[in-house]
Amino acid sequence: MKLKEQLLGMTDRRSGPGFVFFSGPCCYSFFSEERFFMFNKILVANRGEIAVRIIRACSELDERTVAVFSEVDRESLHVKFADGAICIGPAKSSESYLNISSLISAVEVVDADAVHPGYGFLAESAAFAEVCENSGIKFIGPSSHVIRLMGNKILAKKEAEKAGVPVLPWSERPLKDEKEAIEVSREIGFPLIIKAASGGGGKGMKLVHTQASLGSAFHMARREALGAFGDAEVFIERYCERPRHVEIQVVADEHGNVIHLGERECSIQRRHQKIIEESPSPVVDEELRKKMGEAAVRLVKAIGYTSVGTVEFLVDKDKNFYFMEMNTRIQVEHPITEMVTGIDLVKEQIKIAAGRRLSLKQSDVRMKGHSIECRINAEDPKTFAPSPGRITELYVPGGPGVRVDTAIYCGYTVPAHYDSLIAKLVVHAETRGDAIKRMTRALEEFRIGGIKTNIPLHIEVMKDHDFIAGNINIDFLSRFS
Amino acid sequence: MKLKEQLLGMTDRRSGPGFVFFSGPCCYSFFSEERFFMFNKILVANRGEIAVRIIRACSELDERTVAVFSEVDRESLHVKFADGAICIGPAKSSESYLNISSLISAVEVVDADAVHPGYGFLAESAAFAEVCENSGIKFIGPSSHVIRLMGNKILAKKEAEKAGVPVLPWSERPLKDEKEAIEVSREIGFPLIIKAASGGGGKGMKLVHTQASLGSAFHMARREALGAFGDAEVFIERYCERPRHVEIQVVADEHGNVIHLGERECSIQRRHQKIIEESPSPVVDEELRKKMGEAAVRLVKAIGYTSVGTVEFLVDKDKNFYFMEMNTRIQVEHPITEMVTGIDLVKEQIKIAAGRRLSLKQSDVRMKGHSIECRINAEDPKTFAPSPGRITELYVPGGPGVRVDTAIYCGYTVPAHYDSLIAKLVVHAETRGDAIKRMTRALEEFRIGGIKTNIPLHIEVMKDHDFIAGNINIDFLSRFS
Amino acid sequence: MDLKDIKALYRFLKSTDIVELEVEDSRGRVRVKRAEAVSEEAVRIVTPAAPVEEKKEREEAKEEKSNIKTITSPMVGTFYRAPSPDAPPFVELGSKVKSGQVVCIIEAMKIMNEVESEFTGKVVAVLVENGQPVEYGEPLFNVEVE
Amino acid sequence: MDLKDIKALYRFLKSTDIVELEVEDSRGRVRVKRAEAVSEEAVRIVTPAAPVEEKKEREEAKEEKSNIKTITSPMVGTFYRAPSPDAPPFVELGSKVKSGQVVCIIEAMKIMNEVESEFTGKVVAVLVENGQPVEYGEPLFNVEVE
Repeated sequence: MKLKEQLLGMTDRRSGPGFVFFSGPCCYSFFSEERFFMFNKILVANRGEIAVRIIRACSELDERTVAVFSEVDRESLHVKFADGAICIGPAKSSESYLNISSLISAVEVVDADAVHPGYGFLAESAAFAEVCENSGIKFIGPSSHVIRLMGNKILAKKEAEKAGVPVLPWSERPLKDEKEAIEVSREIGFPLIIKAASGGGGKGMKLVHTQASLGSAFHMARREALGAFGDAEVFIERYCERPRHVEIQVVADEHGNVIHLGERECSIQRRHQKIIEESPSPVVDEELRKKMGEAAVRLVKAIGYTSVGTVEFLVDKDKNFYFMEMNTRIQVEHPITEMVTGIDLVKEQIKIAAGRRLSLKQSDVRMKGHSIECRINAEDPKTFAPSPGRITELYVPGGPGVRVDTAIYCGYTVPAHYDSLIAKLVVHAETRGDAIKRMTRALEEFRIGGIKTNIPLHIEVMKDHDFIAGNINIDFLSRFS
Repeated sequence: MKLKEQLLGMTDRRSGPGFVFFSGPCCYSFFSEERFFMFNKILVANRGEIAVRIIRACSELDERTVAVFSEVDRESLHVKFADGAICIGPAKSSESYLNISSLISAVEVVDADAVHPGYGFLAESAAFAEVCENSGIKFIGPSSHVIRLMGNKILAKKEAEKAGVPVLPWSERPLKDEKEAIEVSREIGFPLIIKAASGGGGKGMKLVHTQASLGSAFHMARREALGAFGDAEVFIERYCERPRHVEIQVVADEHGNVIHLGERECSIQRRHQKIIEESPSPVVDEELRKKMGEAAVRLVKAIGYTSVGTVEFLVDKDKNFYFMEMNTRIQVEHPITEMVTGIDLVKEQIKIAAGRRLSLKQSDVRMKGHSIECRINAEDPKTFAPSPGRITELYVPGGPGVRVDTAIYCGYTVPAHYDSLIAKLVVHAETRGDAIKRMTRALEEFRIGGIKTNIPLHIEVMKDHDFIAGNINIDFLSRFS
Repeated sequence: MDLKDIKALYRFLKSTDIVELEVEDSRGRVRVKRAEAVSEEAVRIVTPAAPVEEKKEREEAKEEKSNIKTITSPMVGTFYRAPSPDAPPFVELGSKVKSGQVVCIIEAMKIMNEVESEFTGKVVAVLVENGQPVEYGEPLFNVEVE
Repeated sequence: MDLKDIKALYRFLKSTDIVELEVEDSRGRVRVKRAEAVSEEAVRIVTPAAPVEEKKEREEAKEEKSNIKTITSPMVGTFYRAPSPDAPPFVELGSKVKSGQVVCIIEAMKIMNEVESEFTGKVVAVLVENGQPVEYGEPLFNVEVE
């Protein structure tokens, strides 16, 4: 795979897994007369299923793509599907997918003018977004300023409060010392949570039940925060017992138009990692959806956010909702929103980055039916140990209402170096009950040989009485281990 | 594969292609308390993708299925996916899938109480439906009476006229002799078409341009009709030049409720075989849709039709529409209607057969977005010669808005004995333009190694200016050969 | 695998000229390297596990060579060994049958279809219970041909 | 596979002149080496798949045996053979290079990164044109080591 050949013969790169593609010239040449290029080339700064997802969106928009890959990803599907590809480093992410200078250099040598960061890796790196901004490269996402603002949980909470979005009672500032922590704890009460200002996604949290343990927990939290995020700032927040995790998808263009696309229920988690998501949520009614949606839109407008994004909330048993954090990128679970709204979020994101106006008003958004996503991980379903290796057999389910987003193919080797997510199985049906049945059917059809996956766990959940009844919260999965 | 083992161990039959299924007991046991069985077991009297489609619908409805297979279909996907399976004869369809006594006998020995005929084979056999009715087996489709009525094109046209559905000027009776044919031709004018009363789907037609050739054409048509359908009755109809083929999907329950689900544009045909279908049609506007839909519903109500069905029309360049025939079964192209309406037609069909009422009113039906289906055939894209054989490589496209209905898997051998349709690639997107782009992208991802397919032809069509502009009629494909 | 196993394996290897051995499981990888030996016999490489089809072929081959023939069901239906519930079976284990002789009945759609033997010989196996459903092509009897 | 199996396998191998056997499953990889000729040629049956890695290994093996070493690009960037447009190239075809000597520049993000040879020897091939983009790991020069 010579870079020069790729750069010359862009249209010939669309070759399939394992064998050469047989069709004639690609669509670009045909549509060239009428094509309006939003970008010259988009560099997809990611791997796996999200890289494939982005390349598919670009292909449908007639935008040309360049994939990046580490040495172990040479045979990956995103490399095969993109119009061009460039090796950016060795397997270790810090030297390839997380290497900002390597990526920027790749953008320059392939003559790209935009970067799509996907999720994970550099998607929420304000530094990366900033380098892009300073290099005249369009970062397909919000501004570095907003990423940085929402990346700090203390600043984010303050913005939410300013925008009139409910938050859980909290210290309202970073805590300097143990004494301050004890003072604050008197107002907030126990149990409480100590969180890292630079944490997020459940990382860097300490649950404290009594004042006796507050001191040591405070010091430990600071030490861990410094180690993990290079920032010792922590704050205190009231603990919300067995909450649901519900998030609102927002879409904002660069002309001040902001809409929300309803909620996603993400309470089925293992160690703060979402495993199963659905939309709509079984607890959110039209009124609550309106309130949460409007709150999310207020925050987005207040901070001047553009691109697609997600405002995460905790919902307690009395249907009170509290701002938790904002994810300034496309989410893993975006397909379920696409299924119920019929809107292609990745295409929207690219169009917004090109300066286009939203084509929809809030009143045009209609949620139809019910969608569920199961994250298929390469892991032992009992021990949750990662299970990389070669895929020797593959049957991907199909038929009505089934969507599979994956980068695997028969013969592909799942590398040990990256996230264990290998496929997203998404279904859509008229009702939640129908969607659960459809998911069960699709999971039972799915065959991945050569590695272990968590498909059996998903089947168990789909047959669980509480899940079927919608009785779920973030502790739901604990009884499955 | 011992029948007895299958019948005993129904829940263990859900094994995958190539390797053993790893999950625990199937959903039946779990749901048994709350499950309402519509039928004891449904025998799926078909093969290929439609058998898989029906089994998937049954599985999602918690209905148990028994597959039937000929000796060459032992390793077919429908056999692997059904709860049970039974060999009904040798490869030759007349001795297996078309063998009524073998099928009825299979129903009896497996203790099924309903039969789903799919499409093709015995789906429109009034005789088969009648035997089922007389044996106390529920035929999942309309009554044998209605099948017989619509199977005769002369009676069907008369019913349409009675119901106030427009028809092309025609002889209004079977023609006894050449003299009568000449008389009728004076009223109707040339060019005209001679059609067989028992024909259908484009079979048994003669186009006549001048009176000079009418006599010989008349005799030839009678001779051919007798040979092909065992019935020499023919009639004359005005020829409609370069029409579009547009059909209306209807759904009718056993309680007199009838709705239509809009139209399907099926003008892209090769030798009267549909290749590409889409919904909505690029020429049908809201007004025409309403008129055609109401006409179809009138006919359905007039003849007392129940189950899902399709009323086919020719639409001329001035948007006049004329009844052509009615298909009294589920159609190959039903998925595009499912994509735009969100309604699962096969589930509806089964529920109707179980006596359930339609849950939707006409005003609840909303068409959203645009859907296209490409029929993937195992054939040489240039010569159209069938290309059976072993599938050595397979990559099935996925991602947003892509649905694949197929019975193939990697390692499967496409037998030479049956129809060459091996997969239906269906896309759904917000607009027709988006759907064409999405179909192109999906076709370019699709890889089927070991046999030839018509995928390259489909890619050509998707890039054709006239297709993109919606300028299509039933002669469209002729310039692609 | 513990020390005992390893010792046993070593004792065995010592008695051979194997200089390298690699085993991996399950169902994967065997590697053997011997010191150079001289033998003129042909090398036969059997590739593993060509599943169903090959087995079937082999079975058929075996059948052809042996004098055991199988009577199969010509249709889907219910298998009956006797013309009526109280009548004796058409054939018993060990019975002699002639080509054309009725050996059982398959009931299909309330019609009793007599099945005739294509072979002359001795019934050596009855493969289906009386009253059981059978599918097309299902083996019913084995007959040892003279 | 237990000792019994290994013994059975060995009995078979003993009856042959196979000196090396490698089996892997399922449906993949069989490798047999017979004593036969004194020439070291092996019977190599290459079952499909795993092309890239194997090829790479073989290439590496070849490289190791030969004295031709390759200098590869340590980063993505633009390849320059000289420190400035009018300066002479760092190395020419046939130049002697020493380990640690600068052989080219890769420009990445406007920064000129000097690439040093890891080998001492003679440049026998220049693999990229001046001013061309290169990816990580792309071969730049072949060096014949003494």
